Amino acid sequence: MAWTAVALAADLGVGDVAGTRIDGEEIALWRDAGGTPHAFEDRCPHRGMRLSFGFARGDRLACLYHGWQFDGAGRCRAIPAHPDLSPPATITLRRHRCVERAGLLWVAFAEAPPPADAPAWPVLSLFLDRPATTREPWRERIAGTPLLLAPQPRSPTQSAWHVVALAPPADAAALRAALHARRRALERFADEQPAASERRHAMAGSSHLRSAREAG
Amino acid sequence: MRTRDRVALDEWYAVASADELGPAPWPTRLLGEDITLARTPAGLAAHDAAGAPLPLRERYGLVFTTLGAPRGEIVEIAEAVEPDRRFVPCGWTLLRASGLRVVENFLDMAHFPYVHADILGAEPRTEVAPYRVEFRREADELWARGCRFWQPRAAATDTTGTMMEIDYRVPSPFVVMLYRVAPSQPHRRDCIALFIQPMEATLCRAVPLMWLADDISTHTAMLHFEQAIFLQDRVIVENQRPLALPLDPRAEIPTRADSSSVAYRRWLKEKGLRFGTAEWTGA
Amino acid sequence: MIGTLHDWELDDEAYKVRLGLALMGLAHARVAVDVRPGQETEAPAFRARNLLARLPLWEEPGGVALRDPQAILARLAWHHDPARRFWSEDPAQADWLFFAARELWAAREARQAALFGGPADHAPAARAALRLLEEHMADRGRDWLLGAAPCIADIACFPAFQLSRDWGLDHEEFPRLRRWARRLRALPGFLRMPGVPDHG
Amino acid sequence: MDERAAFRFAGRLVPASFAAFARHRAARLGLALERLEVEEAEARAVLRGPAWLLEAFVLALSLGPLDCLVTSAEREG
Repeated sequence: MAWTAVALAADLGVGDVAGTRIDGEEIALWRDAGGTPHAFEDRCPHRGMRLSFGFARGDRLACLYHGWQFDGAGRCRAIPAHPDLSPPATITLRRHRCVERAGLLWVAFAEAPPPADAPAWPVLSLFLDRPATTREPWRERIAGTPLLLAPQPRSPTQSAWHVVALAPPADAAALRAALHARRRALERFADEQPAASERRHAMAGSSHLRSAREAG
Repeated sequence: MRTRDRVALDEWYAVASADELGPAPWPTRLLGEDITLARTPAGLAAHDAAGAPLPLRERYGLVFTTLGAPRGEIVEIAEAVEPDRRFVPCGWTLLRASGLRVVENFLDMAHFPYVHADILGAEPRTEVAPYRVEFRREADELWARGCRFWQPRAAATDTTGTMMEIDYRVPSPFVVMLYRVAPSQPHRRDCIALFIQPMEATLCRAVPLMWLADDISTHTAMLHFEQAIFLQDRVIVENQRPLALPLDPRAEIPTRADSSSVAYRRWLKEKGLRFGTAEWTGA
Repeated sequence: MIGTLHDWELDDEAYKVRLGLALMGLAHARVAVDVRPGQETEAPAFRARNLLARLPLWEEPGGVALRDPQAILARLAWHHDPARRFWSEDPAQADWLFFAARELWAAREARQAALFGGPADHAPAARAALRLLEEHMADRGRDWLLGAAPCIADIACFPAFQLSRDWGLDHEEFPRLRRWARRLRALPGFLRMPGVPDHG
Repeated sequence: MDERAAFRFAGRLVPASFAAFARHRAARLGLALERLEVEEAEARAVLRGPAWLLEAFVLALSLGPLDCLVTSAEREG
C-alpha cells in the first residue's frame, strides 16, 4: 500500500498546519487558502526548523524561524531577510504526494494509483501506543455502522487508525465509545508485552526529562 | 560517559549559580559525565563521576569548572566591573538541543520578526543589512560587527521602536555575547552574555547574564523581558532537524543574512570541535 | 481597575488568568514577580499573601484575594464581566475547571521539569490527561469544551495543551485539540505567551 | 540581472568532495557553473547568476564539505 492515511480530512481546516509521521518520517501537513492539502518534509531547507511549527499564508506555508515561504509545489517564494530578491526555482523542499479521498487525507512517498474514493462521514482518529499490525485499510461494522479504518504506522511503537463511516452512523455516540474501548483494550494488551522500551519511546522527550532530573 | 572530544573538554563551563550551592551535594552533568558540586566550610568543591576533584572558578556570580586543561581563561567582560551597571542574572533554563544550536540562534537576526514578533522585530521590516564577520586570531574570538535591525521594542524601556545596532561576540564555543546601544542611554552599550553548560550532545542548560545601562526599568521588568525572549528561542532550537549542529552545509541553504552562522560553524570546524555537532559519533 | 494580578510571563498558571482578563477585556494592574532566579514567591512578604508560595495571586481592592487560577477565572467571569460571556450555565463547567486544576496539573509539573529541572517525571500522566481531553472533544463534536461557546473551562484547559511542546509532547495525537486551540487563538483579545503563537 | 564572477578558495581540500559540493550547491542555487578547477590547496570557480546567489554560493563553499577546511574564499572578478 503506497498511500497512508494521516488524518481525517475534516481535522485539517483551511490554514491549518500539523505535524505527523509515517514510519518515523516527520511530515508537515497543511491546507492552503484554496482548500488543497499538502504534505511537506517537516524541515525547512534553510536552517532545519520543523515546518509543522509554521503558519499558512494564503497559498503558501511560512517557516516560524525566518519566515521563508513555500508554495504548494514546495518552491521557495520569499526570503524575508532579503525582501527585494526573488528566490530561484531551484530552491525547493521535499514534497510528498497528498490527496483527499473518502474523507481522509492520504500521503505517499512514491508514485501510485490514488486510493478509492467513497462518500464518507468523519468519525475520529485513534492514536495507539502500539505498532501497526497492517498497512492495508479494512472495512468493519461497529455499532451498526459500516466503517473504513485506515492504519498509519507512525513509528516502530506507535500507530493511528483513521476512521470514517461509509453510511450515516446509526448511533454516533455508541460508535465512538466502541472505538475508544477498542483502543484501550489494544493498549492494555500491548502493555502486557515485554515492552518497557516501547513505552519509553511512546513518550517523546521523556529521555530529556530524565536527564533534566539528573541535572537537579 | 564523558566525551573524548579534547576540544570540548579543554574549556571552562559555567555549571551553577554561586548562590544556589550549599553544603548539600549538588549533582549536575557536563559533557556526558555526572559531576557533583558543594559549598563546604573550606569553600567550593567539585568532583567528577570517579570522585576526582575538579578545578573551580567563581565569576559573574557563576561557578565554572572544566574536565580538561583549558588554555584560555574565562571570558573577560569589561562591563561587569562598571559600578553603575544594572546586573541582571536571568536564571538557568534547560534546552533539549545542542548548545551549539543555541549559540547560533543567539547570533541570528533574521528570526526577530517571526520568533520575537512585535518585540525584537516586526513585519514588514524583515531585511538583514550586510554586516562584518571578524575572526580575531590573537584572542581566538569570533565577532559579527555593524549589525543593524529594526526593533519595535528592543528593551524593557523601549516603546517607540528603533534601528538597533548590535555587535556579537563569541569568545568560546559555548559562550556568546552581544553589545547593543542601550535604548535609554544611547551613548552606552548594553552587554548580554549567554553561558551554556553542554550536558549531552543535544541537551544543555543556559543562563543569560545582562549588564545594562538602564536607570528606568525595575529589575524584574528587565529580567522578565529577557526570559520571555529566551523561551521563544527555546521553541526553535528544540525543533531544528537535526538537533545537533551540522558542520557540513549540504543540508541547509545559508544566505548572506546567515554569514555569522556560517562563520561560527567554520570556526568550530577549524578548532576540531565535534561534541554537539551532527557529525559527532558519540565518542 | 478591578484588581491586581501577581504575574510572571513564563508561568502557565498565571497565563490562564492573563488570558481570561484579556478575553474579557478587563482593566487590571499587574505586579511582576521574580520567581526565578529571585525566588520572590518563597519570601515572607509573598507567603503572607499566598500560603502556597506560587503564582498566580489575584487581589481586589475590597480585600478579595484568590490564588487558584480556576477560582480567579470564575470570579472574573461571574462577578467582573457584566455580560458573563465566558460563564457557562452548564454545570459541567465546574467539572472541567477541576479537570484543569487536577488532571492537567501534571502538564504544569512536566513543563517545569523540562524548563528548569526537577525531581519528578510527570509527562506520562500529563499525556494521559490530554488524551482524555482529546477524547472528550472528539466525542463532543462541537467547537468548545461545553458546546457552542467558549467558557472559562476552555481558558483553564488551554495552556496545558498549547504549551505541551515545551516538555516534548507534540500535537500530532490531538487533532481535535489542535483545532480547538486554533479557534481559541482566534478569539478577539487573545493574548499570546512564549510558546503560544497567535498566528495560524 | 545576472553577472559572471570568479572565485578562489584556499585551504586543505579533498578535490573530489569539494568539487561535488560546489556542483551540488551551484545547482541548488540555480547558478551556471562555467568552470571549476580543484586542487589540494586551492580551487577556482567561475559562475553566472544573480549577485546575491553568487554570494550565497561563496558562503556555503567557505564552510565547505566536512572533509575540507577552507581558510579563505574570495571573489577574483
